[in-house]
Amino acid sequence: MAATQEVARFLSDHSLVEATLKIVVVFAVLSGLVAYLVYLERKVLAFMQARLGPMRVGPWGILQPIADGLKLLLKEDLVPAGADRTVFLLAPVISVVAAFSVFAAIPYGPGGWTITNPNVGILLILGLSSLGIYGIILGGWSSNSHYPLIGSFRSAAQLVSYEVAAGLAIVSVLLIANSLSLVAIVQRQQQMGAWNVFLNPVAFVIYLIAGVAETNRNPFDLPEAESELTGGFHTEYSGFRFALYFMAEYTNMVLIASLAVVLFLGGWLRPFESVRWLSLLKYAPAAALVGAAVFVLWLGLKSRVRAERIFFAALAMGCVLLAAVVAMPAVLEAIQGVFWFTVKVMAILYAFIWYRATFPRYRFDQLMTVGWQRLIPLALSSLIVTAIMLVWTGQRLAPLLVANVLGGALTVLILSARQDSGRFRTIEGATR
Amino acid sequence: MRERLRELFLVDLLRGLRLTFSYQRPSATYTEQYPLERPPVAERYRGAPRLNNHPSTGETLCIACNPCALAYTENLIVVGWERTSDRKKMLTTFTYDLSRCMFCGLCEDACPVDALELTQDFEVARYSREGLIWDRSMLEEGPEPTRYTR
Amino acid sequence: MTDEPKSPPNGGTSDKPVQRAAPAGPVTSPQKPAATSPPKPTPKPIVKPEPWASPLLEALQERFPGAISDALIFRGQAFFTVQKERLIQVAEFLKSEGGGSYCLLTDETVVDYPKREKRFEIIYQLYSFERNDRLRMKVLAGEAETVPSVTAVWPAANWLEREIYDMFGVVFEGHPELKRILLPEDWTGHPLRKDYDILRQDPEWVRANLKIESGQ
Amino acid sequence: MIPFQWCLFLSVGLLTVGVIGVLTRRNVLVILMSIELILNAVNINLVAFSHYFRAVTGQVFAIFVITDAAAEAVVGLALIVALFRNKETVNADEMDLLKW
Amino acid sequence: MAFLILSMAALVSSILVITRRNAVHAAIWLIVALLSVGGIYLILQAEFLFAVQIILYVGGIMVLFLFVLMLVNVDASVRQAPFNRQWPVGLGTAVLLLAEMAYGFWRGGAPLAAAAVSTVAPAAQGNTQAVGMALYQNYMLPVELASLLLLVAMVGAVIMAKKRLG
Amino acid sequence: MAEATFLDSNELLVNMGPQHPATHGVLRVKLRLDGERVLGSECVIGYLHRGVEKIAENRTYAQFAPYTDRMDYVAAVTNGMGYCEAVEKLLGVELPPRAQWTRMILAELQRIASHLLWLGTHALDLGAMTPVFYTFREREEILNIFESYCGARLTTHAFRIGGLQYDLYDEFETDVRKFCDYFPGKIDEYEQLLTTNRIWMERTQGVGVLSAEDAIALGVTGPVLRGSGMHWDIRKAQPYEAYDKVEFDVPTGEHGDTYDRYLVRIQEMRQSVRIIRQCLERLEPGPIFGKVGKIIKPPAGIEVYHSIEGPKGELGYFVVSDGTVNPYRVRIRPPSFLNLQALDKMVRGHLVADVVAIIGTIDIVLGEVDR
Repeated sequence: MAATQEVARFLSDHSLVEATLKIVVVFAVLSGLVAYLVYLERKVLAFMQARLGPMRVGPWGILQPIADGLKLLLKEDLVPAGADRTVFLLAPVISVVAAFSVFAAIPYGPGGWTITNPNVGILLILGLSSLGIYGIILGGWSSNSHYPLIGSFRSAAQLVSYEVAAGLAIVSVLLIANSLSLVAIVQRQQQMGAWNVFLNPVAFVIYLIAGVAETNRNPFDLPEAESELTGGFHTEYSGFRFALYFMAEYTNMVLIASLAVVLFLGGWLRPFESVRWLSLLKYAPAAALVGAAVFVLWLGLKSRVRAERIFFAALAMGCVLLAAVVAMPAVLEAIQGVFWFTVKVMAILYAFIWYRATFPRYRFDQLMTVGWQRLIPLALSSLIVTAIMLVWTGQRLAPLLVANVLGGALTVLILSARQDSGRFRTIEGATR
Repeated sequence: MRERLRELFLVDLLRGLRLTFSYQRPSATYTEQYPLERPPVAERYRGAPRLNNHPSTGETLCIACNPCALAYTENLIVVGWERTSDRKKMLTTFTYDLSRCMFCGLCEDACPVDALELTQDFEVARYSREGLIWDRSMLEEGPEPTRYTR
Repeated sequence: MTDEPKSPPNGGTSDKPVQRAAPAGPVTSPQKPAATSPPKPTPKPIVKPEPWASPLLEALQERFPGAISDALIFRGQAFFTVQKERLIQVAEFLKSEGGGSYCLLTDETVVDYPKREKRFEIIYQLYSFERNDRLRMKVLAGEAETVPSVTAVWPAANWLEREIYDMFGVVFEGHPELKRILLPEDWTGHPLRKDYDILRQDPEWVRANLKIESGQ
Repeated sequence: MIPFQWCLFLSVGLLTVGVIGVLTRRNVLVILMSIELILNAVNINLVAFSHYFRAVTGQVFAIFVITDAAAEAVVGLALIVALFRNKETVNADEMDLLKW
Repeated sequence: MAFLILSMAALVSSILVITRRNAVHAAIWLIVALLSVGGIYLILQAEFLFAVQIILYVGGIMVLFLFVLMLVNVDASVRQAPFNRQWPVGLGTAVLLLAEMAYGFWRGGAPLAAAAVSTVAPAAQGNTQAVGMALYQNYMLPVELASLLLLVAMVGAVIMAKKRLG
Repeated sequence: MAEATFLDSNELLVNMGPQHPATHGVLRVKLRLDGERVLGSECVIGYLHRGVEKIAENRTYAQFAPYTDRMDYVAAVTNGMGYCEAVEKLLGVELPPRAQWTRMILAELQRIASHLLWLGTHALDLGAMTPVFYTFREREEILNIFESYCGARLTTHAFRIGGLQYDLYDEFETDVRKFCDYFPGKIDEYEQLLTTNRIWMERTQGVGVLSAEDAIALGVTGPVLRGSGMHWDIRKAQPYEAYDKVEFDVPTGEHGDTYDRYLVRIQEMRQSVRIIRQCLERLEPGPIFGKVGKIIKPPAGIEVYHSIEGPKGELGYFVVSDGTVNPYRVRIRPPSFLNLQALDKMVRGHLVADVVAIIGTIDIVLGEVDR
């Protein structure tokens, strides 16, 4: 029978095993990264706010994500009365699946460092990630409660609106790269000798802002604005399902960061690849590990608890050993791409956390105004400018950069021309 | 124009970002790891009450005169005494209901002999309401300070 | 609080039972000044309210003959009593420019004298930005009498009059929505009246709504 | 390989289901959804022909159909919103007035 | 094999679409059906169409559907009869249609299948590129018309859904 | 909230509070909405009502003082000061200068502390989560000074009728001076985060506009009134303590919106620092207690109204004596109570999200509203 033969062929296929392995690895790494992203966020936020953050679970609280996860797993899984039970239980799963499945198409490094490389990669990613909306809408709707419903509406409206701006920003990159495949986009940046962020900084800024909005993070975190809506669409969720939403949210953050890196920041490319005297940047992975070792050692020396000192010393030791391994030329060559990719992703994630620590929150109508009346016209103008310059001068760095910056500035000025300029007020004490 | 340019290049937002970034230096951290490091309390702090004994003789300083009980009408201090043979008052019991205390210090002010004192101890939480009613021995010995371990 | 824990039996409850000091008269308020302070009871002779004389008062008396009485001044604070029937006119006059534009109603409250014939003394604290001056206006009202509401003159009186209604049971005529403000709608009694016992705070309500026995 | 007819069978099946939905349901929204089903049946046909006859035209037409579906859905939903605001119902058989 | 699974999924979920009482559930099943159809596109080597299907249909149109579904009060319609009074007529018509189709297959199916070129590897240039070329070279005018159609639809939708002032 | 929220043109009743993260305590606001737009509001208060005025009638004059701390519990020093001054006025007592300067220093510190708490929570309501940590850090310094001075941080019971309970502790002047030196720099930091931030401006400008006429009619006082453009501060208009001997400016807004009220309070903190510096200059050793007897027993039948400029507005005490040791009646004129009355006027026509901003900008403390 043809079907059984097909199945047999499918299974014996070498690439299938490889892909499965990769999927498992990516999933594991991603889950860990997401868990520790929460820890990182809490720590960075705390430091920016003159606090220490989690300190109680493990030395410097590094076991906090595990404790959180355990707590959420052990909590009662509540389904509110009157909820649409099936949909309620299904919604977080949709969110999480949509968030994780997208990572199949992301190139983490050159060659085999990707699960699959479809030639419509970017479209696939956009499509799959837009499925996450269903998790949000259905979760909010099925809770049978007002605040989640409003939260989910806001969330979905926000996602849809900002996807337009992000999509337009991406299109200008596609124009430059001449391909929909993510690998090809990175390779094109390598050929050009310049990352896309230098070709079209305006699009990068737009993408970043829209990305922040799409992940529902401050200053666009209205769906979860606790001072207005308590918890947004996941108000009624608890325990494991809440954890799923949480994971989906942070996975989406990682996704937006990864996409930004691939599209604008040269993916796995090492910075200054073409500059010869900076080629010692090649040793950055080892150096980073040594640096981590020093930092950990310093933490250990500061600690007053004996067990902590031992732990940190061991950790430092491990880092040094790992650095030694990494410093071997073959290994160094192999992990080069992945290392730089990770570094860039972490930098963007850090920026996301940084925004959260700094900015107030927009109001919903203002959020929509920013999306539709600022970002989309700006993205359109950037797209048009890029297209014109590509036809006119070809793919050359300087004209593209200049034209884009000038075009962007002009657009912003035109857009903000209607605003009253008397926004900056000051009050001096008046004696009368 | 200057304003426009500042707005264009997001100067306002960048200034805020710079500020929060600069606060990441370890020296800016303000947290006290409370159970691990006990915060210093001011000398005049009004915390858990104590009934002072004479440092050398160990006899109570309280003369059972009662103004502390009258100073505050929340009725939280009950002084019991009996007359000795020479018609002097002798303190027998002294209860202090911490659950009603608002640590205003009026009773301390009223004490003419420095017997009743609000100490610097601030850990007065108990697991039961009854635990907040302190008798004389508790007031004289003071509460057992909580020890924290990791 | 009625049956407080007594001291143990051997505690000499003989001559001074422990008790709240509330109305107990000359119980010392144990003020212990840190610095030296003379122990004499009255530091200096306290002046009594004196008759108040001012152009404003004359104008008032001229416009509303017989409506103003007991115009006094104490510690630089002038006050007078207005006939209840003329209250709104007087209020409007005081708010107008000719009357000194007392446009800020700082406070409105009641003092309850249950032994008097008209037990409620409603007090309006006025302030004029232009003259930088405060004025106290009083209106007397008996137990079952209503008082005209000044919300039309000073909108600020809205909540203040609701609070008075809540606490004293004085009914204001012409108030847009006179209902309880601080206490629950189904509370009985008006707690700030002098004859409202602080120990009997509607135990029925407490039992019904808080599901506990009244702690008082 | 997949026989050509299978695609056509699937297409017919979806079409029939869609037609049944349009003809029998009361809820206007479900009717709209059934129309989407019909359009998808058409698309499957187009793509199948494009695939088996190695002409890209079928896909191009499918894209036009999707465009049309988007326009139709937007207008249809706007109509439903407007109707609902006035009549408080989404049932097709209650929308029997020529004016509202 | 994959085709069979996907087409069964598409058929079953489409039947569920028209039988569910709750319109939101119907929409969810429609999403499943659309995804299955998208998978069939992938099998038929129309990657671009697959992406368009997911982005536009699943990510766009269906979100809009769900939005409207949740806006209008569905509680009432859940309790009412899902089918209208002339459902036997509708069903009969559909069956008739099916029969007609079957007849068509019976008569014309074989020659059609014979005419179909057996599948070969897709053209060297990507599917996306091919579609794009066709769209912007041969079908320029229809593309413009389609964009006009979208614009008109958008304006119309905004006007219709807008709250009346006053 | 009905399901058809977004389509209905009908009115919709939404309940905010009493358990809501943005109502600053137990305030309940019933909102009448059209979609997300507020048509009207009604405040339901009294969840924290403790009958302070009734308690006062059952306490002696001195015993009531600690209760005043519990009204506006973020500005206990100012509350106590107002009460003590009212009774002192009743008795006709003059304070020695040292007591006056000390009271002014502590009261201004308390004003800063109160404004800091307001700033932090207000920013938090609008989604800026960092300022609250910075402001609490500075507030902590002030509370440390309070603690060193009188032994308590929040409900201080710092003053006694007729003067001060404690003389200043030894390092008081250095502590306060240190605070005055570094605090203005911290205000600059808050301003960097908020004042020029475009999101902050968009959220606050034009929101909750209250004209001066409306403000006066509704009895609004304090920074809210000044934000509406009224140049009125009791410290200037009818000086108490020794406010007539210090120089300071009264900041006033122009537009009467949330942003102006924010600017007014920021400026007030700077002015408070200025006052504190002057007070420190004048602080000289001397007695700290006026001529008050051990038993406070004013003659019968006199009454006095005394008001001070609290951090939230005019804080007035109306004390009536009947010749016993207990006051016959103590009426407290809470600024928050009357300011809250203006909420309805301010929220009309705005969005639900603005209600949060407006409640924050009035700076209410429910302990004071309900007493």
